[in-house]
Amino acid sequence: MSAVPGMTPPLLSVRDLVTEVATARGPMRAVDQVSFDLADGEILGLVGESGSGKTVTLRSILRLVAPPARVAGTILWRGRNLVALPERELRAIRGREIAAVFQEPMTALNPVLTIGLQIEENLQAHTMLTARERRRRAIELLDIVGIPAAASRLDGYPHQFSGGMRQRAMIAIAIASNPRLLLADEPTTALDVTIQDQILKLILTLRQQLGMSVIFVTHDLGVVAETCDRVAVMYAGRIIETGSVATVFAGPRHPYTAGLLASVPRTGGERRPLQSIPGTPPPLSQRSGDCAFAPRCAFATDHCRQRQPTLSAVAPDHAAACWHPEALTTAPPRTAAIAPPPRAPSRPTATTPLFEVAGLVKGFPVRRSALARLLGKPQRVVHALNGPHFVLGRGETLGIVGESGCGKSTLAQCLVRLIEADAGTIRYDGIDIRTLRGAARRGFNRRVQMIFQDPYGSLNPRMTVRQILGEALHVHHMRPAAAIPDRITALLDLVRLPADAADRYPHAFSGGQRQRIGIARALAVEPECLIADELVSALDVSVQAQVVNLLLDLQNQLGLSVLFVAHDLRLVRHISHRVAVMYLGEIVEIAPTEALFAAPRHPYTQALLSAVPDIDHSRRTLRIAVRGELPSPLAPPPGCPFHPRCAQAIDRCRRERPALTARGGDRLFACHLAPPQDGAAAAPRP
Amino acid sequence: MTAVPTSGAAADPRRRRPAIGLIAGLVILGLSLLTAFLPGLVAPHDPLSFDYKAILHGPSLVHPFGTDNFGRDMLSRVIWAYRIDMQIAVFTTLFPILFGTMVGALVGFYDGIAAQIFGRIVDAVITFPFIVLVIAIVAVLGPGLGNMYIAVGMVGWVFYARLIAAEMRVQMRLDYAAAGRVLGYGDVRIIVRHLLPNAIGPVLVYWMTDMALSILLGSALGYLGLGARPPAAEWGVLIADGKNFMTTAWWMTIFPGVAIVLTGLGFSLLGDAVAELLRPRR
Amino acid sequence: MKRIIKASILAALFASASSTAMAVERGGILHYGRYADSIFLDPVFADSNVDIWILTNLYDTLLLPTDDGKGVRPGLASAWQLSPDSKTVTLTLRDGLFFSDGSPITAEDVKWSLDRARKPGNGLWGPDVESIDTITIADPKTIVLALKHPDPAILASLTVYNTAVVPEKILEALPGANDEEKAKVFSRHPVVSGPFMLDSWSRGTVMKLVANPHYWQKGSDGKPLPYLDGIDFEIIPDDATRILKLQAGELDGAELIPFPRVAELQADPKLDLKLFPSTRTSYITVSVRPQLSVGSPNPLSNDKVRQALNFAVDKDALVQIVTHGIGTPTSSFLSSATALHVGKGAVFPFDLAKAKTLLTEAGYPNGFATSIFVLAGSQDENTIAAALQQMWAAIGVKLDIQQVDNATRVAHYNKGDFSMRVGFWTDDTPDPSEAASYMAYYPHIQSLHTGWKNDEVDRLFTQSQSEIDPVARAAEYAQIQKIYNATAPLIFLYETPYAVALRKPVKGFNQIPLGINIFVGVSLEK
Amino acid sequence: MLSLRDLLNRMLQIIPTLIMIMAAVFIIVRLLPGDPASAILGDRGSAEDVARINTQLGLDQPIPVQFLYFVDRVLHGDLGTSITLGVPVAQLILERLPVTLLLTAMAALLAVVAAIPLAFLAAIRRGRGVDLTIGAFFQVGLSMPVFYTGIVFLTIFGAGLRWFPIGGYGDGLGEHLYHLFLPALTLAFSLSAVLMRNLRASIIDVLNADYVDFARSKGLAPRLVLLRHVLRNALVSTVTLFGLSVGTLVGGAVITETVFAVPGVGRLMIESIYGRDYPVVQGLAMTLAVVVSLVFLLVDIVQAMLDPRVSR
Repeated sequence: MSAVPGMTPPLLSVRDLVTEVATARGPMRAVDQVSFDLADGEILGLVGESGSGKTVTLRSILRLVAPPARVAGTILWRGRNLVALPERELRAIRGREIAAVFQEPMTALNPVLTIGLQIEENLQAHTMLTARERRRRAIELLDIVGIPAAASRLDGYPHQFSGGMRQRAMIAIAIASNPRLLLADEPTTALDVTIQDQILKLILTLRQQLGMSVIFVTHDLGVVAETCDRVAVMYAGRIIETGSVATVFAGPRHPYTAGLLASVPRTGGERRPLQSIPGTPPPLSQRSGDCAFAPRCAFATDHCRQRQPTLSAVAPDHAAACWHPEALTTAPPRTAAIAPPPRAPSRPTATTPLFEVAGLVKGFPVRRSALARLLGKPQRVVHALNGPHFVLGRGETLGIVGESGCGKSTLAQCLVRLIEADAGTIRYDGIDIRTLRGAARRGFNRRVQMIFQDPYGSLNPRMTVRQILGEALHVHHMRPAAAIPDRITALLDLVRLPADAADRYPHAFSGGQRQRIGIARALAVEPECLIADELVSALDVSVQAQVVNLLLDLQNQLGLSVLFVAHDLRLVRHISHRVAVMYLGEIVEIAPTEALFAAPRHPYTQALLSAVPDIDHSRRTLRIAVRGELPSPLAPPPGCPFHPRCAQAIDRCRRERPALTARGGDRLFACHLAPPQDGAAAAPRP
Repeated sequence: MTAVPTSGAAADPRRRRPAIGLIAGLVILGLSLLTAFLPGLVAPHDPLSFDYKAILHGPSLVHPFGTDNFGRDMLSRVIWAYRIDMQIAVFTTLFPILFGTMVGALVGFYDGIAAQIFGRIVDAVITFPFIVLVIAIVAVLGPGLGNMYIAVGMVGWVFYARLIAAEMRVQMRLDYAAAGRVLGYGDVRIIVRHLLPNAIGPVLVYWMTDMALSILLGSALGYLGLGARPPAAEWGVLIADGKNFMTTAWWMTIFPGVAIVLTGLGFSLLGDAVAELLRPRR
Repeated sequence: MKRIIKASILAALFASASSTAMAVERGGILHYGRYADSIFLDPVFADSNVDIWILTNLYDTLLLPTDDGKGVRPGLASAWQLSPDSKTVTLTLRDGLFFSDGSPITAEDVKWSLDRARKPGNGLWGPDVESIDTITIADPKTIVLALKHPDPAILASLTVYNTAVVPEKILEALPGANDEEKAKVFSRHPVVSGPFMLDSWSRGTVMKLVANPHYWQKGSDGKPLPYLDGIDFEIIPDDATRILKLQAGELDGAELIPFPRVAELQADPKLDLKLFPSTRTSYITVSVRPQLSVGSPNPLSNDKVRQALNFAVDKDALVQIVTHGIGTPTSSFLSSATALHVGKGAVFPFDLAKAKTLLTEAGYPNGFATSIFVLAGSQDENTIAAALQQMWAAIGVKLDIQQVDNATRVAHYNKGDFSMRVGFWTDDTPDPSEAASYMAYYPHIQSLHTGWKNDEVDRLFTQSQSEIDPVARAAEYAQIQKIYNATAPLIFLYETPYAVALRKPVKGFNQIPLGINIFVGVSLEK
Repeated sequence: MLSLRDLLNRMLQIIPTLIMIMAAVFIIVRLLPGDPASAILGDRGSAEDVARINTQLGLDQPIPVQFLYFVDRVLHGDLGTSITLGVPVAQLILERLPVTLLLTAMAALLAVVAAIPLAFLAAIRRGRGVDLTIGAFFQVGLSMPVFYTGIVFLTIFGAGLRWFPIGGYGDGLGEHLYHLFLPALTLAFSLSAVLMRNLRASIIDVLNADYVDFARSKGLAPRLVLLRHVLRNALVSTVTLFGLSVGTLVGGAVITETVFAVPGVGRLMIESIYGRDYPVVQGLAMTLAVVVSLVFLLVDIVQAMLDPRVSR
């Protein structure tokens, strides 16, 4: 499949691409001296963390960076230099020869135009088809990308499509004129894993059928491993390592690539502590002639801090921009030297229950119109929680995973009473917390704290860190006023922030640092239990590992119980003692981590695990893990909530809702199919 | 994940313009306020004293803006009008912004029946032409600036409340508000200490516009004889007074007009700058 | 009495002769800009100037006022006779009188119209003809009014719009429970006796009148009046806009030209600015009640205080500022254009020293604070008040200017709950009794709501109302004016003419001192 | 698009608003000092005359009773009769309302016609001379009192250049439009300034939107991108603002109608407040509220046409 470079001239040849965009602080070099080739039919993965310049590189190819950006260098596309091409001629290439798919289908599709029109305008621009033919072709395209009942969806608007369907529609638009090259900018980042799985497979299928080349921008190394032929790793606007995926992932020669690979949690194999890269990526505006990675690099020498390395071959079809490409092969990795990686969690010995949750129900009524009320239309309800049961033991970390809309965040919020449940019981340390009021409630609030997902939204931007922490200490009388400054310093130290961070405002910190401040705020009231809702999902991988490791460390140090809510199964695996899988407001399986990942029993768990891209898997199989999309929580299906998407569903599944039952040991799941005894289940992957 | 829209957000070259706007706005309004506080220092003549020998004189060295039909110095009248018009700008908006912010904060925070009632009040107020409402209320209370403040206060707060309630709802979706509740903070603390400082931005921007609009409203009421009391100088009254002399004594209307436009410009520039400054930083 | 009548006839003849000296162009529509629209086109029930100043163009009266507003001349009645005891008036109708629908105007119509006008509760103007006891039709051309008592103003009253002749049969046939309701229906499509009839009316925009083809009066060319084909009354409330429209040639005439603009328009070669003598006086009404509504003593109840305030007003300056030199200081509470007016020069000439002395004598050596109502949005009133504020400051009187709208002011006024207010007066009848009864005679409306009561004036007024000896009546009026002016329940200001701007081709327009616009003789030259 | 059900829904929501306005106006007019009789009779009326007229009008009854009568009559479609003019209020409104509607509609049209292209120009050339000039021009529009603008326009375009008649309304639709042009322009001046600023900002926002880049990535012509993708999205927020400005527009008409001698409801409203013509004030208030509500409804419909997300 992959073309051998050098035999035929490359389809696309980028040389010394420089893109400067204007900012408040003057021009910023977002892409710096980037060069790469793309062979016909090849999939190139462009990876890097946020701000590394991968998206700007991609957009520079079609000159889609907003003016007054400056693009320099050469981009040779089938013999023509796109950088110098007049706008009119470039327009004939855009969409016709090179098409693009963007990250967020909701914002990339024009919300006020029908999907049909947005497909047809591409055809109108590049083909001689008549209106009738364009419409037929549009239906055909929707059909190709797997949108059911394509003809009827043509006149729908983007908001009437689900996320996955929107992404399919965007792909349909992109491939409308049979382009030779597809530029895919994080096309699956906004999607759930099962949908991501479907989309990735769609792109692979299309590549096969249409003979397209693809440049795939992503931050997810797992996605690269499973879909790409070659990879280029970007850091601070430059490509720092490139080569075939197999070579680079097996033996990275740049410390950054190595660090990145080490900080990514895996779905399989032995649970190892996550490794992190210290520090954060540099802002692009503060660049000088050094190696941009030097400040974070364990192998950096003075030479690195003075001279900028260029990309040079370290092996056949493998190049790295590092002064010491041999260091990784000779020295043991010391990427996380600052903080020794915490031990992988083991099951705590004492398991007295801290939280006991039973039959929790929460529905969000949909606002009814005046007319509907007048006509006595029944109230429609979004069923967010349909009675999950579970226990969180003292000192235990329980991971709650599930895709968006499964109710996991609602569950977390009910536990701290940000949301009041409609029915069911929540006992904390034996007390029913749903009826607590006044001082008792404040006491409970002190003992159970929550840490939040959004590093930007979770801190009040108008308060300094000192005010944020001081307020928590003051309100709960944690310390006498005189002792508060010391305590703030201690808290900052606990989350590994310098003392002088206290007098700065949140915007002065990076995302990871903000999450630490959020943790410090929660710890200020000395809680026994932390509820972390998607704590690191907004962070870059290298930083993710830092925060996760910090959390594990604190848990060990302070004996905290943790409820870790996340959609990232790989991450949950690395943190949790036990994992609960949620689907449509219910827990469908709950089991000790090792057991769950080794042998998932519920068909949904199995599907979920098989959909997760993993660095250890070299090539994605074309079998789709799970069909269809999440049913509407407004009208959950009768019987087993998963049955409409379950390949093995039997008649009973459609009628009867399976209960979460213990099937040997610590393992519970809710499925009619599985035999009652804990037998050997099918492995998650064929 | 890495949801940074690389396309345009970083690429707006105009982000340096607000600095110029801010300075210009501050200079205009600073001078206006100074004039408003110390008109006596700036004005060359007594704005009220008649000079029957100098009726309707055109601009000259003695009277740079000319004189009116009483022989009063127009420059001094325009200057003294700053005192009244700046007062109009501030006093008309003071109660609305304070009370409106308070109501808006409560409605935005608590929702429920009160919010429903509030919604209907908002509908009623925005459905009915504002100036007619104010004219009717001023007519009830009697003309005069004090009553204009009351009249505007009775309806003007609704706009602020609506703005702040909407912004409160936006802020409440952010996690820091939830964090406060999880930390067991009281409602008052969450509203006053956390939500309001973040929700107040659009209100401040609107306030600037509203102050400029208040001057216009004061002028319109002055034109209808419902505003400032004679012989006090107020720009709208000055223009209305000069209306009959448009063709013979243009200076009676032009200079107050320029003062209104200039002050409006000041508020507008400052409003834009404030909006820019309050734009969330990340 | 006879002499008076003769004099009136002569005056009338002179007036008509002077206005018809030259050959006149016929035809054309006159576009006339008014500041406000009429409200109610019924002669009995109309009560505001926007109606009564134009009503006589639609409805003719038995007698007509002379051009100077002081006398009467023949109208629908070609002659009249007063009995020696002055208790009977005999009127002779002209031949060939028709309503605008072509039906004849009969003696029955006249009697019915007068009865309607004097029925108690019908409109505001009934008291003018309250002296009529019975009306009899002696023959189809002769109507006899028997009076309850001699009434020196009876002939004048017969020139007033409320006595205008309307068609009995048509009005009676209209739906409505009472005269007022019938009048409301009638006035929308009236059948008229005057020179013009209503063609169309879109309220607030334009009222179109067209010539009544059946009108009796003849023009200088011997053909029936009016000369014009019609008049469009266009409503332009804003003074500046009205003048702009006139200057642009979109109007042929515009009323109520603000005095600041007079000089400018006089200089305009295309325009003819008229300053018609008027009975319009401007003054400040003062409440002379011993206590203010809040209960505190009222300094203005002291005669000396009011005299002092009067002396402290620099009338010449005021005339300069407010009227741009066009007005003259009033010499009595009656305007100099009103019959039986006496006085020369300002009632209280400007004298600050005297004012201070008087104020000290009254016990206010350092002055006092008081307030004045002005009509919100009225530039004239505001200007007057601002000027007074300045002038009275010289004697220590602080004047607080309170802008109010008309209804508010009237409400306060009727309750006597005010200190001062700016006021204007215009006579509606060509006799001083109207002004005297409202301004000086307490029982009517408490002397313009001032609360001023002088028994001698009340007695003199009552006596003058049935005094048929003109000399004696003049003497009574002289005495009334002397007493009234000296005790000064008003601050006397000035009297002003009516400023009307016409385009040069417009000829023959008259606005008599009573304010009434007379379009019957207007012609448009080519 | 809005469905019929949505439309019915919006109309249902108008009812409580109207009731509130009706009650508020009813109370406010009765709180006005003075009464219709004082306004009618003026200075020369005696206290007895005032009392007699007020009794005739039924104003001597307790306010709640008067309100019940009023509501009853309104429910029977009777808005009463004008106290000063003696004409049925409904007839007055029928005469005057079209004038104001025409005036405000023209003003709205002029404002939109001016604002859209200029906002585009300013947004695309943002920060440059053209942008600053347009901004400065509209800044003047924002801060000029309406009556002043009106007088200036009259003096320049009416009296000076003789392009337009000076005030008045004329006969027939053509004349009406001709007469209303200047007052509409006066009203449009400040409205277009508001719209222009808002639209310029939203165009700049939309130009940065992902879908615009995506549209460009399809190889569409710039004109198509601007008209189909940018304008329509940018208009969404401006349409909302436009709807909210309708009240202001009607308010501005009050003054404009006085300056330009336009016989619309604005002037009638002020005259009726001054004249204490309770039935007219009440009737007008109701009518204006209904009209503005209908405009809001129209705006909702337009918005639903522009933005399919609006309808649920």
